Order: sequence, then C-alpha cells, then structure tokens
Amino acid sequence: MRELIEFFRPHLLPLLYALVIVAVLPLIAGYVVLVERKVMADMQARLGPMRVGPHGLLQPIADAVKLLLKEDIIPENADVWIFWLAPLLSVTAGMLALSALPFGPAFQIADLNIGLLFIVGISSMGIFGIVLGGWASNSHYSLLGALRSSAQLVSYETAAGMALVSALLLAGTLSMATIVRVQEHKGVWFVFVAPIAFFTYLVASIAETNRAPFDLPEAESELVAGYMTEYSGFRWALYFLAEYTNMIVVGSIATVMFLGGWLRPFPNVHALDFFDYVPAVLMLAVAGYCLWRAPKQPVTVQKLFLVAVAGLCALVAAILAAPLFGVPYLSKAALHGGFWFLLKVFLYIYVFMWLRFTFPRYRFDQLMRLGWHFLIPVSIVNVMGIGVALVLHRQFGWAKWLAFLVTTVGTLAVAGYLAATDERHETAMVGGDA
Amino acid sequence: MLDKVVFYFFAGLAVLSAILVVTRRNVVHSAIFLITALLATAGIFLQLHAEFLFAVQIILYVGGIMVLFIFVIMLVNLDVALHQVQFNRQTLLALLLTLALAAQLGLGLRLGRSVMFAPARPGPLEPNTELVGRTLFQNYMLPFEIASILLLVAMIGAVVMAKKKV
Amino acid sequence: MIPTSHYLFLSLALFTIGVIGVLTRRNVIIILMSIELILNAVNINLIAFSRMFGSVDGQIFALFVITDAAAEAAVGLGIIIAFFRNRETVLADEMDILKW
Amino acid sequence: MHSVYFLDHIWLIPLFPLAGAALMLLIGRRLPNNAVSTICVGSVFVSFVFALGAVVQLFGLPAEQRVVERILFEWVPAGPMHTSAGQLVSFVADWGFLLDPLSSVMVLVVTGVGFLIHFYSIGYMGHEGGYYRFFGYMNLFMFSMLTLVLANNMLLMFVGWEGVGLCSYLLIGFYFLRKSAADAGKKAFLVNRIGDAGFMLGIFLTVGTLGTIKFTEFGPALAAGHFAVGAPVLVAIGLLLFVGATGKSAQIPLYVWLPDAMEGPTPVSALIHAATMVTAGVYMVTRHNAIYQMAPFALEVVAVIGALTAIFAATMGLLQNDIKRVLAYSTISQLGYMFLACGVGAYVAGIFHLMTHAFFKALLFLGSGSVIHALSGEQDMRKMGALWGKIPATAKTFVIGAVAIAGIPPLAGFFSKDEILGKAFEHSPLLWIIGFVTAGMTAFYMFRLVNMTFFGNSRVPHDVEHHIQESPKTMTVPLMVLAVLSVIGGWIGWPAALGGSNRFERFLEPVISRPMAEHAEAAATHASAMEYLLMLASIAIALAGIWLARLLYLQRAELPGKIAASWPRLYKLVYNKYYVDQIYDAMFVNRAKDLGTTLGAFDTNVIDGLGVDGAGWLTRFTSRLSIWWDTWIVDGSVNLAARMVWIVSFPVRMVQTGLVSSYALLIVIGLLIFLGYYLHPLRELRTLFH
Repeated sequence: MRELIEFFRPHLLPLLYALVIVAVLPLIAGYVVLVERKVMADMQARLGPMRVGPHGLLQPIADAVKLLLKEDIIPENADVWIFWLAPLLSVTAGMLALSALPFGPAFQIADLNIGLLFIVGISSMGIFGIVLGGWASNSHYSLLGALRSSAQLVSYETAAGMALVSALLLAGTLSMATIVRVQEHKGVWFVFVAPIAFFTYLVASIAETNRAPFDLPEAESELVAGYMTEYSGFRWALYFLAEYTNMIVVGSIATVMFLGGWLRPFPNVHALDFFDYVPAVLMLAVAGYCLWRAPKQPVTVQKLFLVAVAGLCALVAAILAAPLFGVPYLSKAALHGGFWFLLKVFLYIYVFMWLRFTFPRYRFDQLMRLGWHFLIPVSIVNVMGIGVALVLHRQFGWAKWLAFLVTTVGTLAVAGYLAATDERHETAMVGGDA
Repeated sequence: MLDKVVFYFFAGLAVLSAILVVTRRNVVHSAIFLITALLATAGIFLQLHAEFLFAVQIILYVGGIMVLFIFVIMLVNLDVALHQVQFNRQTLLALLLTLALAAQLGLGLRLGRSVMFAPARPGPLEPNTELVGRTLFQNYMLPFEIASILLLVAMIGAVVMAKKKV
Repeated sequence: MIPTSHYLFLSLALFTIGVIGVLTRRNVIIILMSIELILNAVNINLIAFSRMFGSVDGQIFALFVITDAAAEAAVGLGIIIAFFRNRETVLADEMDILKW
Repeated sequence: MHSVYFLDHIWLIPLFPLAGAALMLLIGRRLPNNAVSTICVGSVFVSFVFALGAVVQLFGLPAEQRVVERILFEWVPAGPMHTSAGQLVSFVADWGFLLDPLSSVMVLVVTGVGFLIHFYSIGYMGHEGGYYRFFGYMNLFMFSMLTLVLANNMLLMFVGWEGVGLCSYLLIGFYFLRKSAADAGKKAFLVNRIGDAGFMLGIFLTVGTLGTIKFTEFGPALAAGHFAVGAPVLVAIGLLLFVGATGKSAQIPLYVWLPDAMEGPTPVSALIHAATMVTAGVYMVTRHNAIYQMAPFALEVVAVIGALTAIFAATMGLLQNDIKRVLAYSTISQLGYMFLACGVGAYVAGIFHLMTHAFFKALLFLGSGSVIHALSGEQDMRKMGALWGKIPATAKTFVIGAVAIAGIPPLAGFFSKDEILGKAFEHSPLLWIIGFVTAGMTAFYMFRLVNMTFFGNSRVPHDVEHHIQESPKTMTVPLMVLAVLSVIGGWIGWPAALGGSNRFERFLEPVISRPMAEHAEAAATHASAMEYLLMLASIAIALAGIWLARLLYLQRAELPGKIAASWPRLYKLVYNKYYVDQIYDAMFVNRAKDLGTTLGAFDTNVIDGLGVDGAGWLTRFTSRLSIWWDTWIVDGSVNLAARMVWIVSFPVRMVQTGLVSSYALLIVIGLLIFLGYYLHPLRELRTLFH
C-alpha cells in the first residue's frame, strides 16, 4: 500500500491537473459557445440568448442538460460499435492534446521533450473520429462530409506543420514550456519574428478545426450537417465538445508558439510593470459591470445571480491581486500566467468567430487549391526563409532584425507571385473539376 | 515493474489487433485494428525511450498513412466485397508454410540466445530527438537525401496513377 | 529490464501475422495493411537493437523504413485506385494480367 | 558603212509576239480588253517595224551579200555522220534566223498584213468572249509564222510549221462550244498531220542525203554530192516535201480542211487561211528550189497538182452560197496558181502572186467579215444584196479587191497572175489553158459574189435589215489600207514587156538557183510579142467572166436556176463539191474507224482477255499454292514448335499463376529453404563446440 503511494507520488499533481481539465473543459466549451452566439448576435445587431439566466448566462448549462436527456438514436444498419467509438476518439484526441500544453509556468500535466510533436500527432488522430463517424453512420451526407474533412485535414496539416516548424527553428526545442521560456529569454514573441508563419498557421488551424469559411465537412447548405448528420444527443454533444476542444488546442498551440504563452506583454520591460495590475483591474471591472446591470434584471433571482457573479469576479480579482501584495503561497507567475494564457487563447478564438461571421464559405476545389497551391508552398518557402535568416544572423553576423526583414520580404514576394499565378489558374479552371 | 506492465500490455495489444487486422471481414475494421496495432507499436517505442520515433510513428503512420488508407477504402467502398470469400485458395498451405517459417525463425532466436538474451541496457540515448537529428543530418546525410528523392518519386507516381486520364 | 529477445519474439509474431495476411487475404487493401504490419515488426527489431547497443542508428533506419512505408502506401493506393477505376474490383486473385 | 542594228536583231522579230502570247495566255484573263489589244497589236506592230528596218538595211547591202544569218545558239548538236552518198559531214541544227530577199518579202507580208488584221480584230472581236484568248492565239501564230519564215534550217522551219498548225487548230476551234467548229478544227489538224508526216520524212531524207539541213548549204552540198539531175533520191525528197506543202497549203488531195476552216472567226480566216499560213507551202517549195531544180519530175508533179487544184477549186467555188466558202475555194485555186508557178520554175512569179494574193485576199476576207458583221452574223449570200449604199466603205474596198483578184490591170492581181500564165505558157500550153480558164472562172465567181452581195435587190430579212450599219473605224481603216496595197502592190513587179524593169525578180535573183536558166533567158528574149497576146487574152477572159456574172446575177436572175435545171446531174455534182468529203469519209475516215474498232476488239479480247486476265488467273493460282504452303508447312511448323513448347512448359506454368499471392508464397518457400540450410541443427552444434 505504502509503496503504491510512493509509486504514484510523482504523478499526483499531473492527475489533479488532468481532472481539473476534464472537469472544466466542457464548461469552458459551453461558455465559448455562448460567447460565440453572443458575438454573432452582436455582429448581426440582435441580442442572442437572453432568456436563461441574466443575459442568457445559464444557456450552456440548459443546452447540456437538454443534450444529455435527449434520446440516443443509432441509425439502422449503421456499424454500431464504430458509431459508438468515433465521437470518443475525437474527444480523446482533443483532450490528450491538451495534456502537453502549458497553461502556466506551473500548470502543465506533462512537459514532454517532444511536446509539440506529441500534440500534433495526437490532434491529427482527431481525424479518425470524424471519418469513422461519417462512415459508420452509413449515410451519404455523412460519408461525403467525412471524406471532405479527411482530405481537408490532410491537406492543411502540412501547412500548419510547416508553420510550426518555422517557429521551432527559432525556439530550437520541442518542449512547449521551453519554447515559451525561449521567447521570454529572447524578449520577443515569435509572431513578430515570423509573421508569415503565424498567418499561415492561423488559416491552417481554421481549416483544421472545420470552421467557417472552411466548414465544408459540415456545410448545412450542402450536406445537412456533414459527418454528424446522423448523430444526436450525447454523441453529438461529444462531437461538439471535440470541435471546441480542438479550437482551444489550436489556440493554445498558437499562443505557445507565437504569442509567448503565459507571458504578459513585454515581460522584460520593467518600465511596463504596471501591466501586472491589468488582470485584477479587468476582473474588478467585470464585477462592477455586473453590479451595475444587476438592478435592471426583471426577476429577483436574476438580480441575486448577477450579484453572485460579481462577487465571484471580485474574488478572482482579489486572488490575482494578492501576489502583488506579497501574500504567501500564491505565486504571481502561476496565477497571472494562467490569466494571460487564457486571455490570448480566447482572443485567438474570437478571431475565429470574427472570421466565421465575416467570410462566405469556400467551394471545395477553391479550398484545395488554396491549400496546395498557396499555403503549402508559402509555408515551405517561409521555413527556408527563416533558416536563411538564422544563417545570416549567426554565420554572417547580420543584425537580427535586418536578416528577418529581408527574408520576410522575400517570402512575401513569393507569396504575391503565387497568389497572382493562382488567380490566373483560378480563372482558367472555372468549370473544370477540382 | 511499470516498464514490464507497459511492455506486455502494448505487446499483447499489438499482437491481438494484428491478428484482428488479418482476420476481419470488414476492411474498415481491419484499418481500425491496424491503427491500434500501430499505436501499440508506438507505445513500445515510447517504452524503449525512442520518443522521436514514437511521435513520428503517430504523426506519419497514424495521422498520415492510415488516413490515406481509410480515404481509399471509402473511395473503393464495395458492399459486395463484404459478401465475398475473404481468403484465397492457398490459405491452408500458406498458413502451414508461414507457421513453419515462424518456427524456423523462433529456432534461430533460441539458438542465438547467447547474444539475444542480453538485457536492453539503458543507453546514453538522451536527449533522443537531438541525437537522432544530429546522426541523421551528419552520418546519414546521403541516405536522407535519397529517401527524400524516393518520397518525391512516390508522390509523382501516385499523382500520375490517380489521375483521371493517364 | 526486458530482454531484447522479447521484442524480437514480438516482432516475429507481428511479422508472421503480416505474412499470413499477405499470403491469404484476397483484398488488396488488407494485403497492403499486412505489409505495414511487417514493416512495423522490422521497426520494433531495429529500435530494440538500437536500444540494446546503445546506438541511435537503428532508429535512423526505422525512420527510413517509415519513409519507405509512406512511399509504398502512396504508390500502392494510387495503383489500387487506378485499378479499381478500370476493373471495379480490389481482389488480388482477379489481378492476373501478369500472366497474359 | 551604215548601221546593221536591225539585221543583228532579227531574232527579236518573232520574240515580241511570243512575249505578247505568253502574257495573254498566262495573265490575260485578268487584263481589261483595251490593255489586251494594246499589248498584242502593239507587239505585232513593233515586230513589223523591226522587220521593215531589217529589210531596209538588207537593201542597203550590195546584192551578192544580201544573205544575213544570225545564229542564236546551237540547238541540236550532233556528231559527225555519213551521208548516204558516203562523205563525212558534221550535222548540226542551230536556232538561227536567216534573212534574205525571199524571207524578207515573206516577213514583210506576214508582219504587215498580220498587223492590219490584228488591228481589224480589235473591232471585229470587240464583243466576243475569250478576247484575250483570241489575241493570245493570234500572237502565238505570229510567232510561229515568223519562226517558220525566218528559219535558217528545215528543222526550225518545221517547228514554225507545227506551231502555225497548232494555232490554226486552236483558232478554227475558237468557238469550241459549236460542234461544227470543233470538228473543223480536228479535221484541219488531222489532215495537216498527213502533210507534216511527209515533210518530216523529207527532212530525214534530206539529212541522210545531203548531211545538212541549212538552206544556205543546199547548193554546195548538192554540188559536192555529184547528184545527177533527176536523181531518184532528190525526186523523192521533192515529192515528200510537196506532200507537206499540199497539206499546209490545201492542195489536192489534202485541200478538204480549208473550206471547213471557215468556221473560225473571219480575221482568222483572213490571216491564217488566206494571207499567211496556207502560203507556207509555196514558201517552203520556193525555199527548196535548189533541190527541186535537180528533180524535174517533182516539179512536174507540183505544176500539174497546182493546175488541177486551181481549176478544180474554181469550179467548186462557182456555186457556193456561203460568202466565206466562196473565198475559201478561191483561196485554194489561187494557191494552185502559185504552185503552178513554182512547178514551172517561176518561183519569183509564185512569190509575187503570193504577196499580191495576200493583199487582196486578206482584203476580201476582211470585207466579207465586215459584211457579216453588218448583217449580224449572216453568211448566206442568198440573204444579202443591195448593200452598196448601206456599207459604202466596205463595199468600195471589197469591189477593189474583187477587181484585183479578177486580174484587171493595173491592179495587183493582173501582174502576178499574168506573169504566172506567161511562164506556164512557156512551159506547156496545156497548163496555160487550165490557168486561163481558171482565171475566167475566178472573175466570174468573184463578181457573182459581189453582185449577190452588194447589188441587185435586197433579200435581207427585215429584222436584220434595219440595223445594218457600217463597221467601226478599226475595221474600215485596215480595209482601206489593204485596198491601196492591192492597187499598187503589183507595181513593183511591173513586167519588162510593158517597159517596166522587173525589180521584184531581180531582187529575188540571188535566192533562186537556175540550172535551166539558159532557155528561160531565151524565152525572155523571144516572147515579147507573145506576151502582149497573152495579157490581152487574160484581160479579155476576166472581163468576160465579169460580164457573165453581171448577166446571170443582175440582169436575168432567173437564168442560173434554168441552167441548173438543164444539167441537174452536173449541178448537183458541183454543188456538192464532187462528193469529195463523202469519198474521203468512205475511203479513209471510216476505214480508220474500222481499224480502230478492230484494234479495240483485239485489245479487249486478246490483250485484256488473254494477257491481263490470264496473268491474273495465273497469279491467283500460284498464290493459292503459296497460301497452302504457308498455312500447312510454314505456319504448321511454327505451331508445332509452339505446341511443343507449350507441352514442355506445363510444369513451369503451374508455378506461373500471375497472382501476387502465389508469388509471395513462393518467396516464403524460398525463405524457408534458405533458413533451413543456415539453421541446420548440426551447423549450430558445430558452432557451439568451437
């Protein structure tokens, strides 16, 4: 018994973190959905969900309950156990990917020394969930959606991988935490060094998460809901969860690789230390807003609820502020790191939403052509460019900014050329099959 | 202790799913079991502290090749294939011969015990990825390039063959 | 510690299964998969030995093997698609054009 | 020493028409009519100018060296050869031109009259289709004729000879859509072939005999050959050449094509079938006078044929109603006159008559053409009459022509014809009588024609009547010029008897060789009194003919019918031209057709039937054999070998299934064997022990 505990001791903290993530993730996902609906409503000049809870704050929970209570339908002569397996695969892949991500200097399940490779590999396994699900449900819509998504993912994984490789070149390590530390040490986020790589990864990640404008696998207008046409209830919820998990994963990856992970802006500039107050102030502001809105609520319950929310925010603010006043046992780095990290991830996801509500959907051949004719070449050229820049910097002693400026401009020129030729190709290809 | 558990678990998983791969009637099931087999192999790699190979195994095999396989399976998906005979005429003979082969190989392993039973000693293979990288790009530069050319050729060949009008 | 021979027996088992698959199945796709199994067995061998000799070369060769596997899968699947487009079948014993 | 530019460039004379012809026949279709006429008539005029210049310069030379020979290049080079007489000569045929008094006369006539007729054609052919084609052929003809005339050897002359034959064929068949025209063309061509064959044989024989074909070398060659007068080979040559002459100049028996040749346009009849081409025969005979002088018998034949043709054609001309046919027959008989002259050795007279005849006969043809033009294509004299007032210019010139041909002094015809008759009388009175009668007939039918056409009461149908009008200037001007020529044309040969000095004869002297000059001299001396008599006689008979024609066709128009009725047979005979055409058809044409059918039958039955089909059958038979051989022996052996291989390869084939799986199985077996060898327990023990 004792040696068993001894055996497990080093693994206790990771297990805790894992439990936290598994517990909190669905909640976060649900609220991301709520946020998305609100943003959509805002962009479409309406209110969005308002009924359940003040400003629909309880909507996600209601949805979750509804989904859990729904009847679980398995279509006739579907391949039962694959049908059952597929959603699990998706979710598992997403969550496994989370396991190697550093949400803060301390908050990380396992800092693998091949962390990035691990994450990429695992998230690439998420495809199987989609494909098998689409195939198993024995419906043409689903199968088409599955085929589309697999083709799409395979195509865009290359571009994303290349983008990440260019960041890797800068970092010189695969371990996520170390990558962040490298950025801290170098005092610059890689997005500023390799903007093209960041852009490439942004586009590719949107495509990988099957979100608009690349949401062909689940294009309502073409195939009812793509690979999850036949799914309903809990399994469907799993797919949904998987999708949002993936969004969080890619957001986190982007954050770690390009946006300096848990670092606050300009971590090394002590002149800007007042940034440390931002988290607390922000939470206080939220609390204040809730208090201000509270009297306007129609029902007393909602008034009370809003007040409670305000209190919660105030509590968080206090916790965030505590380290600044030297309260023991609360490390500033950990708390603020988590805050900044989540902030960046949510900003990234916000960009997703923004694009989703802004752009129309691609045609499939356009999608493929964008992937193969533009993104992949550009990303490859970009990798070469960054390599060249590093050589110029290290071997020939150019100034860093000069080297990267030169290569970036060169890559941009290539990209422009590619875009132009692709335009011509496009006009030539009109009507041709993709 | 944990080592042994991991190894035997993954080994059993690998063998089991391998058997299922060759015996399933439905191609998709075979593919899934192949995936599990590959993942098990990956686990064994990890257990051998070959993290880089583990990652590569997952990314390339599971994330790349198997996706290709499933893609193709769905392209050539034939319901009739499910109702056809799955094993060809030479099955029995093949079984016997292969088992004989296995027996011979096993015999070879037994005879080689003097060498073979040496325990895998924890080699100085850390950090794995850097080591692989250096060896690959210093000692094995030429084979690496050749391999890349092979990939290029394979890609072109696949494209040409998959074209509608050859 | 696990003796290397266990890895070797494992890979032997996988290899045998793969060979059986190649020899007995009619479906070309499954034959290809069995080939992948065989390659995996090889990889296990390589890595086990690299572990045993404490040299990383085995892993390098495993890398090359995987590369090979990728190439072979691409070409083989391309062939399968082309063949299926012409013959509406994926059964190995209907591909007897080798004997004209 | 005055310049000899034109003499040096005589070769240019035929060249201008050739250029014109080439232009017409290549690009003429695209040219406007006036351009066509400018080019063609211009080219002829230029060559006329050159010819005139050349002749004038020739006159400039002293009499004995008035033989100008210009050789362009060596045309048919041939090595040395033996003549039949045995001496070695080097035969060569140049592309060379010869200008001596004889050819200068001819060249002037050809170019001059030719130019006038071209000019006339502008008006006459004005609104015909194929204008450029017509002028192209005309120019081509001019070229050929000039080549013929200027040739310095027989071969080149033959080239021109054939050329004019071709052009005459083309131009007779100018309206080739009209079957009669096409047939006439063919007839002319075929009949000419006979004559040409004779001519060619003559050339060959000449080459074989004399070893040369250059006219200038005939005299020396003959002298060198020591030929006796009347040597049979020379007679043969003369006769053969004369056959050619009869063909080209429409003498008995080959005259039949000329009347039909009237199907062609009138200018063609005038130029080719009156003025120039048909006289080529006469020119040719004169050209070869050296040979003829050595062959008296040939000369006799020439004279007799000429005389017979003359009277024969004249009788046929008496009763013709087609205006052009009358002229055609008169042409034939006039040619007969010329041959008569040549035959009696009076070449000069022949050429003289040739020239004058060219003038007035061209005039007459053009006049008749103008009449036909005025009557919008009517050629039958019975539908004419009383045109004197309506087309005065044509009528007057025509009458002048008629008087000239009738032989009334002092017009051209009188002198030439009278000289011929005089020479004929010296030779033999019989020939003279024939010629004398012919002269009367000539006068008669010419004035019959004149009366029926221009005088008496009009028989013109009314629809034609009221748009009769005089032809345009382009047609009347040549008429007037020719009229003037046919008035004064004869004066250059004013006979010595009338106090003239026969300049023409002396001009031609150097060309004519006279072995029998002596008695000709004698004749010239003794016969002056006789000459006056003959002149008076011929004038008298001409007047008689004119009177008779006037009597019969103006005053008492019913008489001809009566006469015809009184001798119906004779009338029919003559009216149908003695059935000569029918006889020829019966004798030659149909026989030729029969021969053709026989040959055709031979082809179908023997050649095709036996030869071709037989060969085919034989081939099929042999091929059957070889097929059998191939199938049973060759293929059989191959199949045998294949079958043997098949049998032998049976066990191997068991392995070669073509299935991937089985191949893989084989691999496994191989692996088994190898491992079985390497892992043999005993080996292992051995390794264990040391």
